[in-house]
Amino acid sequence: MTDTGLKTTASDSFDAFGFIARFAPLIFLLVLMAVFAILEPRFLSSINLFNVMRQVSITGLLAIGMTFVILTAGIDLSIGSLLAFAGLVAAAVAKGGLQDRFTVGDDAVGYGWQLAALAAIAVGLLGGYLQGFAITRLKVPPFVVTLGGMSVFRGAALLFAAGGPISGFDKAFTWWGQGKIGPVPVPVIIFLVCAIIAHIVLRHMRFGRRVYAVGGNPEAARLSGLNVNAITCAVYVIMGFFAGLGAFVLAARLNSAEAVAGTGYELTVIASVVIGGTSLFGGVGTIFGTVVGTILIGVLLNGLVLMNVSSYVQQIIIGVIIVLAVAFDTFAKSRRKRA
Amino acid sequence: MTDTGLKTTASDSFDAFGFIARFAPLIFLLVLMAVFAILEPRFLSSINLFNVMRQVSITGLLAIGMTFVILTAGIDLSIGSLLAFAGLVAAAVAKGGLQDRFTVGDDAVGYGWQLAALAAIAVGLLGGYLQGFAITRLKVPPFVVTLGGMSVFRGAALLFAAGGPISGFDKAFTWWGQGKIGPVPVPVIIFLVCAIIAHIVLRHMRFGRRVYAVGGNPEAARLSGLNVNAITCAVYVIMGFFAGLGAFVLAARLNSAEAVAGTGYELTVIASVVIGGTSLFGGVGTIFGTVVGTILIGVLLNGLVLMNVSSYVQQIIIGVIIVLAVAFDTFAKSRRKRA
Amino acid sequence: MSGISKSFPGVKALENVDFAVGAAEIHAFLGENGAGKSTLLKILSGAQPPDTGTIEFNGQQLVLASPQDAQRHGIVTIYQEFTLAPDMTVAENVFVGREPGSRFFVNHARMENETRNLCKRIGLDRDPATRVRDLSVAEQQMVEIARALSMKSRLIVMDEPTSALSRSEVEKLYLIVRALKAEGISTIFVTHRLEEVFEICDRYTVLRDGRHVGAGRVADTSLEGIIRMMVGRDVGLLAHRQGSTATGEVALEARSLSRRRKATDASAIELHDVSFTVHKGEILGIAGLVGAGRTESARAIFGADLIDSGEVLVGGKPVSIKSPADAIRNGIGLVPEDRKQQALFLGLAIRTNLSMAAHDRISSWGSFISTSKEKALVEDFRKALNIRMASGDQLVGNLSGGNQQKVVLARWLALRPSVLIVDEPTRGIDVGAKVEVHNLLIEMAKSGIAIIVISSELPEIMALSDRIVTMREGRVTGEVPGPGTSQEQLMTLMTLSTPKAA
Amino acid sequence: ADKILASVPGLSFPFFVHMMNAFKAEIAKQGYEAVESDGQVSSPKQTADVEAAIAQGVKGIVISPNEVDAMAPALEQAVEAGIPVVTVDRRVPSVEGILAHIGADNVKGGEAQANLIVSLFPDGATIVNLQGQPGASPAIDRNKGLHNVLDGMADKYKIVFEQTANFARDKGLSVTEAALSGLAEAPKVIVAANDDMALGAMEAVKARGLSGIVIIGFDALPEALAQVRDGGLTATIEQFPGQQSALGVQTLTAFLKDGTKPAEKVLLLTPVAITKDNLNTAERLGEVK
Ligand SMILES: Nc1ncnc2c1ncn2[C@@H]1O[C@H](COP(=O)(O)OP(=O)(O)OP(=O)(O)O)[C@@H](O)[C@H]1O
Ligand SMILES: Nc1ncnc2c1ncn2[C@@H]1O[C@H](COP(=O)(O)OP(=O)(O)OP(=O)(O)O)[C@@H](O)[C@H]1O
Ligand SMILES: [Mg+2]
Ligand SMILES: [Mg+2]
Repeated sequence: MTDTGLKTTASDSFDAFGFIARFAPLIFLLVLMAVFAILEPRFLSSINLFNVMRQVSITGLLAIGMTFVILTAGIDLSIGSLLAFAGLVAAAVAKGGLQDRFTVGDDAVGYGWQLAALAAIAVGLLGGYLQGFAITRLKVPPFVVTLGGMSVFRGAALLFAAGGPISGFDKAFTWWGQGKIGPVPVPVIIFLVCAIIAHIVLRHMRFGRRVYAVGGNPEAARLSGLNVNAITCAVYVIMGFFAGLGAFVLAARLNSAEAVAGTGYELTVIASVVIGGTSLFGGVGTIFGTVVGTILIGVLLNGLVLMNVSSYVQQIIIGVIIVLAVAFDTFAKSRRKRA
Repeated sequence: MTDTGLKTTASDSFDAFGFIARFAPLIFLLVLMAVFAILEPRFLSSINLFNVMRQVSITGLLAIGMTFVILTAGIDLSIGSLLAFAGLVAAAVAKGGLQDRFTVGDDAVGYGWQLAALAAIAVGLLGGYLQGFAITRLKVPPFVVTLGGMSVFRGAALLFAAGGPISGFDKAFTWWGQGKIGPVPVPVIIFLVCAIIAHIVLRHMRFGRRVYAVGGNPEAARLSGLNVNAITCAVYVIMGFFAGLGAFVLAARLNSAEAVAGTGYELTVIASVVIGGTSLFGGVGTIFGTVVGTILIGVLLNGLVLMNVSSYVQQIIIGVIIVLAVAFDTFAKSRRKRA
Repeated sequence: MSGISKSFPGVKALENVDFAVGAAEIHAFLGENGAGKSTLLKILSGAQPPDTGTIEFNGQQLVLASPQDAQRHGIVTIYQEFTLAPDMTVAENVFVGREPGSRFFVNHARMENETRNLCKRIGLDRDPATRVRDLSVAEQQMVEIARALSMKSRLIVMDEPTSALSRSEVEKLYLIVRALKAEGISTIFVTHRLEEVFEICDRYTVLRDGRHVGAGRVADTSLEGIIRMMVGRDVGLLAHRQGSTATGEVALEARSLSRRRKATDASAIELHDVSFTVHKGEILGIAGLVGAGRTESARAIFGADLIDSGEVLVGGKPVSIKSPADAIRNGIGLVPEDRKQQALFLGLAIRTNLSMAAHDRISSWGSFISTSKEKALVEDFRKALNIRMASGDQLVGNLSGGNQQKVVLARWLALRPSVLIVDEPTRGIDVGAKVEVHNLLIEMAKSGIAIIVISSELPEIMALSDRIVTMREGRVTGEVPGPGTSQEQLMTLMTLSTPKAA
Repeated sequence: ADKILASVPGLSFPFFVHMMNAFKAEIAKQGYEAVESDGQVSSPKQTADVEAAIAQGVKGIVISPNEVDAMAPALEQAVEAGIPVVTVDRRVPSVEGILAHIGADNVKGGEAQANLIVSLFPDGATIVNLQGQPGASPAIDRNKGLHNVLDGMADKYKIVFEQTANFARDKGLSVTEAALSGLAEAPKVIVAANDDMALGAMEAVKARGLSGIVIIGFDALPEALAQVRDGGLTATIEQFPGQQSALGVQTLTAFLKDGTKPAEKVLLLTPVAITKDNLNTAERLGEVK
């Protein structure tokens, strides 16, 4: 926990190193944004900034769940597949089955967005629970379980929809992905509200403190009377919840669900969380950092596209910047190491 | 001091649990093969078994390198991309440039397979070294560095060949992927020879000892006078070597190199290594296990295709079996744990 | 507790053990390394289930399925292995799982306040918001104690609470334990420093090879009697040197080692002009309270931590040491204070552990390890150090603490160093093994090696050393000859704040 | 029944799912048993499947190769083993003994997209080009076709923005969003290398409330056809995958049954741009409700 950083700052004079260490990802993000703003003034237009926020909102939701997982020193590679599966189920519910898969517009029959959202989240929770179960009961490392899950859920998604997409929802459904409240896109609001709740849970609630304890030293947590298995399992269920919610929002945004959705999300999301300062070894990290990390990746993708950089070169730049961002964070933290 | 516990291993009768624990992956593989053989007798035909071996030889080469990496508690996600990049460079060397990319057959001008192989390996070594450097000097976790590398090398591969494939090599080149010595395909021989050498290095050479030590307890290794950074870096260089060698063999086998080659290999390869009993936490594992794990995944893919299982269902089965294989290994080891 | 048995695969850790603790008593629980003490206490605290046997507490039969169960009944445990989360704060560690606050929410301010009060009580002078990672081993031990005290208890189980503490902290702990006793709370106290038994305990129980071998009132027994019960034969408490083997030849000299506190590394211990010399065949003791900078000095000489200024001379010649590998090349070895974290590869074989620093000696054709040479090496040391093990292929993690320590010592002896620094060489080691380690150090000195012993146990330092250097807060505060100096004299020097010439 | 291997590059793409279904239907109709192979967008995987099929003793192979050069050695092996091979959609010119090829060249498809743009905007247009997955052969070919035509008239037809959207709908959406905010003026045309990206782009255009932008997809998936009908998309490219597949199987089984060799070794269907006007020529219109 970075509470330490606070106290030192409080006393003494201003602790520059502590400050930089604490906000390293944010500083990195601001520098990056400044660079983009100079190279391409349109980058800072409000419409583009809202674009960025809307684009990151789905991976952002996943990253919130992933923060819980990584805080316990776990990892979840299955999220992209689970998202695809949950999205297809939600779409099928919204369309009232798999028959009228391509009806367009409001004339679609079905069960409404409420049931669709519930279905997506239910699939997510169930998928998360199954994986949590395998991790805690079969004692298989999370990397392996979720690697298996990645394959299983993708297969399930393809099987469920026979490989094809399902699209064309009613306005009430798509509002969740395409609508706005005032100038702010709905997915952005969902993302930020979830982030605030997750922040409160991790910072101020018993459950959150226990997540840190389990990640910090699982044996100690057990001997302190924590139910380590239950907490570990819960964390994957939470991840599943966000995969389901993300699936619903994505389907609403694209007005369609397909079996290949979310391919490769796991790495983007893990990168977001780690760039935000969460340690892959567990026990260290914040939701604030994750939000910053998510936006950083979004800014990177958007800025490079906006500048119409060749997509080959983009990949090289993105790879380098991910490493540099984490290196900067590590360096800043090592500077104040034992403070 | 109670010497209890000790005596049991040394003397006594046959230790069934110890045996099962030691050979759990092999036992799992044999059971799987027996099941396939019953369901589809053609599975055991020598031509099919050689097929399986040839098919796994390239991921097998990568898995050997990955074993070194994982033994130090590291991970390498970049191998697929690095393989693609190295393969294209080798292909360009073999063709004498990027002009005659699609000339077919022996009339191609170029520098011969020797230089091509060297080029592939040189690219692999360099890529591995750069990543090892970032891990040891910038102190960025291997997961992040190689995630960055994954993006960088893929971008480099695309940029190098402007996105397109390079194909059509001379017979001497393709022999390395398509040829046979007696009934045994050349890639299989390369794979097995490399496995034997790697086994000797890990088991009987100082360097191997040190790899285990670094993975087992890096702080103790440092205080025992080992150069932990050098060993860690070396491990990524070795991984790079195998990525380069694998790239060369793959290009020879497909008679072409493309920028999208190796996509997703990292997960298959890591799964092979882990199924073989190597611990993701470092310090525990063998090349023998890795070979078994690699073959297990190959058998799974081959057997399911042979039985004409729907590809969607295949993905589900593969995911489940990966988890079960590791669960079996974990269970077997927990049974004898400290005996 | 009666009729308790517990087996691990291949080990029978406890066999039909009976164990009883009265109300308001301080009970010493004794036995050699691996006798089964921790195992029994883990059963009592609900961390492990027994195979057979029953637990009765205040006349009530208990079935403990988890640590929570035990805590509910007022049984509170300080485990032997640290159970702290390094990246959480002191306050969070103290209250983990029992955070004050409402049903769902944690009240951070209250938690820190309560922690501050507890820390004051046990003499831990640290902000409750400090990360545990930044504490020394001793301070971490005190956090464990604070956590135990924060729980409502009727019985406190302390598994080797003093092994990482020096005298003054131990005294504070005594006060607390006595105060608890006055409130009617019993304590089970495990220690390998047997003098502590006579200082504080009322009754004792001794375990040997997982079997109950004796119990009674401390007042009715003697040190020799207890040792005989534990070991099954007579052993002295400490080895005594038969005269010095020191030569006049300087083996190693540390000159003005200094390390400044940096803004970026505020809690690191400072060193101020630390200088001392050690001669061939000599045993130099370094004494000091927790945080005196002894470990820091040793690590600096060994190249494990970098210093700002100062130099190290080996055999009179200045050498540049930037890493442990450099130190080894110059003939310096270090047995670190934390066996498990800093020295052992618990998942590897004894053979591999032992030869780790001496690959040159067991190689053939350059870089191949010769298994036969390695086995011979292990066999030599097994005999020389009397290491009790079944074979060199056994995992080192399965050895008892004392034998693990001998393997670490063997690792350094295999290198044939000219200077060996041993930091807390007998921490957590039982009496029998302790004497063996002492004799070993004496033998090494006899063979001409210069030895620096760092220990928080004054009797140990006094019994072994030719000369003793005392330190406090990163400064050398004095130097006295080993034989003939009293414990009081040493304590005075260790608590001096300004250096005084000896 | 005798077995025939039916192999496609990847069953996670609806286009190839349709192709596979057509293969299987026709194979069953001809009285054979289909062995299904999903290349999973990986040449080594598809190679392995072909090898497994040879070991298994299939009588014939009908395949759409993941990558034409990389699949050549495997098909060579099949030919050497005396197994007739018919390629569909993507041709492998380097293997001599292939019985027949039936396809609608992706390069031609790209050209069809470009020609449509030229005919819709004779006076020139600004174009946003969404490319497929970098390095994948259909992405390369379709892009090449587009440029073949447009590069010759670069003064009139300006590609103002060109980025990959990885064949994925969410990428199509986000890249188009970025393009629209990055460009000073909305483009006249958005052309995408598959329908998924086009549909994503369509959502982005809708969200910006822009109208009159011509969006052209590729593949003629039912979903895209529905959008062409309803005006969301302007056009998509029909390559008649079902027809190709059925023809491929027929050619193969005719040979298997009595040794009939196809009249032409290479049969190319011309890709057609489907707009509202010729919607009824689309193969999968029946699947659209
Ligand atoms: N989890 C375990 N699995 C297998 N064996 C174990 C386990 N825990 C303890 N043992 C074995 O049980 C025996 C008793 O160990 P225990 O830790 O109780 O000893 P101890 O008396 O506390 O020793 P020490 O003084 O060194 O702390 C030892 O032989 C030990 O190796
Ligand atoms: N750079 C460092 N990295 C990790 N741990 C350190 C470092 N410096 C000191 N320590 C740890 O901090 C503690 C205090 O070290 P120091 O050398 O001051 O104490 P000491 O005099 O040896 O006292 P004691 O060993 O009794 O704690 C030791 O446990 C040491 O291991
Ligand atoms: Mg113990
Ligand atoms: Mg110390």
